[in-house]
Amino acid sequence: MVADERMPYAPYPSPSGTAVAATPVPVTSANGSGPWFLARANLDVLLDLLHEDDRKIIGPTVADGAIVYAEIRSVEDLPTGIGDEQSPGHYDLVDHGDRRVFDYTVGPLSPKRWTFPPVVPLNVGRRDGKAVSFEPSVLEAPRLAFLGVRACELAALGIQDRVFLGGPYTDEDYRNRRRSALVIAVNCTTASSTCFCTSMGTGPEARGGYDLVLTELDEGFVVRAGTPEGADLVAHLPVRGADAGQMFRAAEAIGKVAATMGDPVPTAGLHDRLLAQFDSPRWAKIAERCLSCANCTMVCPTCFCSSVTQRSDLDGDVSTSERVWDFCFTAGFAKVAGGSFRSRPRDRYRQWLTHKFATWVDQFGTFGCVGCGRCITWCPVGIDIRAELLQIAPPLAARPEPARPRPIASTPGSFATARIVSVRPETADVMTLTVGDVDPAFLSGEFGQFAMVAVPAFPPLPISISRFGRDTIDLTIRAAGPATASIIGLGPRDEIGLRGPLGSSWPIERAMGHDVVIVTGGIGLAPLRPLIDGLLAQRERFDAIRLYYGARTPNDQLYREELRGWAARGDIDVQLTVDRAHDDWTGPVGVVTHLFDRATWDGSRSLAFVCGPERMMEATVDALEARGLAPDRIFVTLERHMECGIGLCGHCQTGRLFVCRDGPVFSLAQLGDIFGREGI
Amino acid sequence: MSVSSLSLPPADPVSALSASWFGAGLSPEAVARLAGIAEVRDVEPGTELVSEGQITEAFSIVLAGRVALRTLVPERGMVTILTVEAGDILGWSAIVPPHRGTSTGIAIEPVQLLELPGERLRVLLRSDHALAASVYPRVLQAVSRRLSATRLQLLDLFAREEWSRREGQPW
Amino acid sequence: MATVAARPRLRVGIVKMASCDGCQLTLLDLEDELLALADRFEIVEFPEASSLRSAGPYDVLLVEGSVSTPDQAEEILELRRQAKLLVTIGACASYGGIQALRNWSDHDAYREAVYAHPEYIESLATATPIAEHVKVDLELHGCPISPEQLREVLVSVAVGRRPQIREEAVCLECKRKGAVCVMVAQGVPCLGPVTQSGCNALCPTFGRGCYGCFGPREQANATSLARTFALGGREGVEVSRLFAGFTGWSAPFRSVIAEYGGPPGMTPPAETRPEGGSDARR
Amino acid sequence: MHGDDGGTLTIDAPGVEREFKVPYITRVEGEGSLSLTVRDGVVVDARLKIFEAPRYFERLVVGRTGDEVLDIVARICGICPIAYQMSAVHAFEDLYGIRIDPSVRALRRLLYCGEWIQSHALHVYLLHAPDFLGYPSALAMAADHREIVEQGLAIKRVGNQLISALGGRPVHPVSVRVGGFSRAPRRADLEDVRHALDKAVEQAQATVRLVATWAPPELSHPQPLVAMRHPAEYPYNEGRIVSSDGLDLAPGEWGTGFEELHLEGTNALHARTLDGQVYLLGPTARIALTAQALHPLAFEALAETGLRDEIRVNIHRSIVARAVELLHALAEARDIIDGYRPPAEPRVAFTPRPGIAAWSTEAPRGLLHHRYEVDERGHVVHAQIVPPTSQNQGAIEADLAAFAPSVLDLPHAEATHQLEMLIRAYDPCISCATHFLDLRIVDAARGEGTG
Repeated sequence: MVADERMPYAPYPSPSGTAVAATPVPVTSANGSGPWFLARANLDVLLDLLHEDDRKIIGPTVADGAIVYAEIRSVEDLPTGIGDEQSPGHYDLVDHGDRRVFDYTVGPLSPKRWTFPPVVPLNVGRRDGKAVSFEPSVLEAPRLAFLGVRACELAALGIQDRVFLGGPYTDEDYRNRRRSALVIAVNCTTASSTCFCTSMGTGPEARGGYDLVLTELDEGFVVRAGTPEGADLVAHLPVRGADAGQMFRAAEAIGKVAATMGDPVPTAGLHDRLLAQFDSPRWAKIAERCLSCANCTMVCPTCFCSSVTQRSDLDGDVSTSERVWDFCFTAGFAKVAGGSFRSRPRDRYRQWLTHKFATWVDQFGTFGCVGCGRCITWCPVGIDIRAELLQIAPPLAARPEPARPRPIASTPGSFATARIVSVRPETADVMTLTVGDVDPAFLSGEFGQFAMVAVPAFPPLPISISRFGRDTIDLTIRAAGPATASIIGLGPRDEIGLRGPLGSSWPIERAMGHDVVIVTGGIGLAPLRPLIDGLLAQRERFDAIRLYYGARTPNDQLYREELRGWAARGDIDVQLTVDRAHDDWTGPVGVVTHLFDRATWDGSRSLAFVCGPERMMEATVDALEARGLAPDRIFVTLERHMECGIGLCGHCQTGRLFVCRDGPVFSLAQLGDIFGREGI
Repeated sequence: MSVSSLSLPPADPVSALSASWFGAGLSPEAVARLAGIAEVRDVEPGTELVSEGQITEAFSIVLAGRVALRTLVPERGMVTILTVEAGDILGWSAIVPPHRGTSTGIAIEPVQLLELPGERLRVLLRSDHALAASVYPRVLQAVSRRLSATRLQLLDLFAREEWSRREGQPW
Repeated sequence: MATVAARPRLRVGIVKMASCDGCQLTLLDLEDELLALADRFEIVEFPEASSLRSAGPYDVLLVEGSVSTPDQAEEILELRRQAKLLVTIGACASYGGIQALRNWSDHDAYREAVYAHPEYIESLATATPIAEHVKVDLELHGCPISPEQLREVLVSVAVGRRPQIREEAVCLECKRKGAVCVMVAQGVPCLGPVTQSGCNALCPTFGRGCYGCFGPREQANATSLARTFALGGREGVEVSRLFAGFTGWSAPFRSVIAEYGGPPGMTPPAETRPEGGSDARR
Repeated sequence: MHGDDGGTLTIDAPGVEREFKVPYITRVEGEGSLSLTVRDGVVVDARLKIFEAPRYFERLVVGRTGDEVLDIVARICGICPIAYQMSAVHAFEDLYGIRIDPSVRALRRLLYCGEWIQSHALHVYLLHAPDFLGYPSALAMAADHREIVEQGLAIKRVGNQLISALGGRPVHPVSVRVGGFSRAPRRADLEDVRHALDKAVEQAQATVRLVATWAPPELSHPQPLVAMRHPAEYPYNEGRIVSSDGLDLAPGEWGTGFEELHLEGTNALHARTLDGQVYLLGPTARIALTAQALHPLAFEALAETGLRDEIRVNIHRSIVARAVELLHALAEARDIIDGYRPPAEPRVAFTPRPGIAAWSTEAPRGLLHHRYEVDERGHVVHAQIVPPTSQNQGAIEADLAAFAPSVLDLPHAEATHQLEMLIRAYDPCISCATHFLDLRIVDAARGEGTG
């Protein structure tokens, strides 16, 4: 892991789309990439070049009492002679009275604002009678040139590259914005009390990810190129080769800065140390101070979470969707029908800190923190993560294997329309929709996967696929709220938007040659029905198959005819129970585990597939483990707030897992101590 | 709909007892003493075996069939709150004061029971502490299992999430 | 969904208790959509704008103002009976409003301070939020409310979905706009971190600290923020005055105000601080 | 007029009483009641009763700083919050001896224009117009006169745009601070509203012509008038308090010319001149006392109506006065924006000093006076706020007394409507005085009529 944590943040791909020299350019080397010297008086030539290249320059300027990134029209806009003093919860400008323009550290804004804007239009959904359509928004990526980007910010861009471009799913908008932006970095020759890039291995010296990098001296700048584009710029600049003295002073300045920071956050083993601290009393202590205002996440140059919001006309016929910054500190963020999975601020802070320094590593192979210190300076109550991390750092603990997702092309805005063929009522509030004209990807979908289902003006919903037909799929939906009700209200020939199939599936292959135990409750039978179809389709390849199904009352059982049909086959043991019934029900009454309390089958030969309310699954898992089923042979589905369905919006994070991308089907071994824990 | 079949169990009390979940693991002496006062009984569907509020005459182990534990809810009639199947015990109130049934147990299938008369069983347990010490934990185990199951039922996990009530927003 | 267009026009009522009328005015401030809304909804009670009156029933009743007189305490009970959906609009109806500051003081002293003949004055000792009297289906925050959020509620009712009203802190809007934090960069006390969004970070982007007119957000940790103000060199009433504004009677702010010595200019603490309205008549 | 010979009408049966009732006067901001007694066609008593929940603002501001007062007093009225902020901010700046930047002074006028625009547009089009065109509301009126309502909303929108550009939001804006503004707009911030103003000015000119054609009920009842007057400009923030009877006071000296009385059965404090006279405030008074200071476009439009004299004596014509002021505010706003240069510093520093902070400004509905006793820390010790509506109540009562006789033998509903209409013509801002009007006419001379 350690090697992994220290992995250099080679951007992916390089800002200008071409490969970056794998080995960072050491200050003392002299090759095609410099170093050159650019006189201070000629800095405006660089800006002119960029403007001639039809680029908007995003660089440092003074506004509202801070040095922020904004459009730079000329060198006059730069913070000449202005520096900053930062400490937990405080930021002040200081006048150095000299000519330097980069003699400050980092302000509240970072390039994230332009590579991952706070608000991005996604699509326009329209309904015309029965027909619906979703028109993805076309986004222009402006031609930008970032000026004054620091090493930690380059690292942050590298991390967001991994998040948005490095995974099985990619964010095209981000890709375009990155591609169209030139990056002119600046090596830090000063550091704030809140900086700790040295600990995170990201600075103070830029190590790749830039087109051009400057180191500021009194008389001007030592310049290096990191890409052909950068070298091409230099070719048009009035530069000469930097002399030894200039190179030395540049290297010396950077070295001094590194020394002032020290190593406030020892990262060796940090990942494991943190994961072992889910239950630390310290979380509650922090929560006494934490305002859960999300400022830390918003100033963080890597935090990438978002939500989708709709705005519709008075009749809901036309609605526009936008992706907006949203973060794990807000209540709505982890909400599902039933409430928030992280109702307590302590849970939210734990989610954030453990994600930054532990689960992020499992997801993306690097820390989520680059040591820029923004979250410390801009925390209204001055919580210092460096101090908190030291407080919460006991010995190592074992770490379970992370899950690996399967790639499917899909972006949050893109819904394919499908047409409802038939609707079948299952219970008073559950309907099964058979949907045709679906994207072929669905027909080859796997048992247990789900689809994001959308109708205009309502937030898209994750709905598990309850049957794969020849050219249709079934969606079994319970009216749990207005959005589901609106879908259930649809009829034959009505259209809906579909995205997917998404998520992991029941590992039916692993069950071959084993006994199969299926334990489910309520609507939890829906995602299991394809599995049962699959088992019965090739019955001879499995040993005993047992289905235990609990419902609230006899009338709340799904697929009643099919249950009867399965039972009649005789080659699958179908046991049903209900929580309450009247005299006319002669079957068992009690919780689903009651059905096998005293059964005689041997758990060690079985694989179990469990789906139902979380508390029911917990009780079931206990009963199954008591019967000798190993954690890697018990599979459960988790319900979480899924917004994008592909692990890009962050809502459904559970520990190191994205439920939508890595799940919803997990083995108990995968979940480890996450399963059944409050507030994850 | 259930395919659990009614296989005829051995008719003699000793083997019936030791074959059951309740009897398994009991010392031979214990089995012998309990079996001594036990008798196998077959009842028709509809037979009321335990009555809510009434003195429970016998402590039984269900050998086959299903017994519904019901309770009367005004305006809802008899509601089944739990069923007892083969292996489980019935009428534990016979050995727990005040010896009154906590619900009404009605056979909803042909049921075979191993019945131990409450009065004689209580005398036996009072006189033989070793026996009591091995019987009561099993009774408690069965009762606690029902308790935790009942708690889960109480949570009404499959009930439709009434978001409107939860969020105070009726739309 | 496909049936939305076919829905009957919903009967909407707008009424007021003790308030400034600014929140109902916000409805009229939806200039561009006002007539479209009037086509979509049947506004059956809106005395500020129409001579047509209706005592109900209402599909949606928007209630402005806080309960401050014995009559209002009774009126609101009947209004609740008449309303399918009761939505409070604004800080007065949702938190008691600025007039709820009197809840901290001796009522008679207040009356005498303003009126030559306090005996003429009919009012309760307290000004209290609607929810302290009847069940409220949704509370719109703000002094005044946000036109966008009002629109969202009406659209939601029309379309039949849950209104999307974010429970986040003002800070999220502030940072999305790219504003510099006035508290960190200028040392200006700001209630943004504990206040619900909806104003689009109005005050911070106008160079001021948020004064909490949208009320506490969920899980508002006012205690910690107040402690930070105190550490910044303020003491006692200099801290409490920051919270003793238009939503000062909300639970999280109220407890901070109490902790720091009550609101400024309070006449000796009302021996027993009144919690309810109808039970606290004078 | 009918009222004069009312006593001789043959349907009279002496000693029997006749009663009119209007449970609630609508299309005014707030609630209140009026009782009117007529004997032999002569109104012997007319009393506005006001008993809505008092909100104790004068007490709420005690212990508060000037800046806090600005936020609090705005909440007295959602329709004219800026008026309250203006009277208060000038009061404190006068006491603290603050000299504000000329650009800031211009912005203050611009902000006040915004409030006049939205408040006057609201009243002219949404509250008052339906009386002349015979509808229960503007929304109902829109069915037949959509273009009129849309024009009103469009003008109103410009006012809100102005306020938002300067103060962030139309209701309870946040930027006014003692010493200036918390933030001054850049010229670019005013571009949109500047473009909107051209059209709005034309619409307002049309508005004046339109409302001038609307025939009002007859009334000729001159009353004493009071307004601010400034040598160079139409009165908003500055000038002197003058009256038709020759009164001439500094804006802080209101108390030396007027007094407040607390009448039984009301939560409002009525105002009178020290010699006990009732007086009339608002557009009618301003037009009469300082029309020459109107923006040329507005002055011209007023002249074209030829109604200047009638406005003076018939309150029903206040809609014309209001339309003229609407035009004035729009035209002046346009001029101010064209000449606007952002101030070097939006706000000047100051140190509080103890003393009396008192000032008056012209709210859309008339003179608004604030008086604060301030201690050495700059905290308010005692406050007095005199809103225009409570000053106007005496005038409303006097007008009702003069007007009632002329409607007594109209059909009941029509008579009530016209009395209600007269009250509405004052645009009473009852949430300022927080009051409730319930119209009641007791006619001692008339039989128990069915009306």
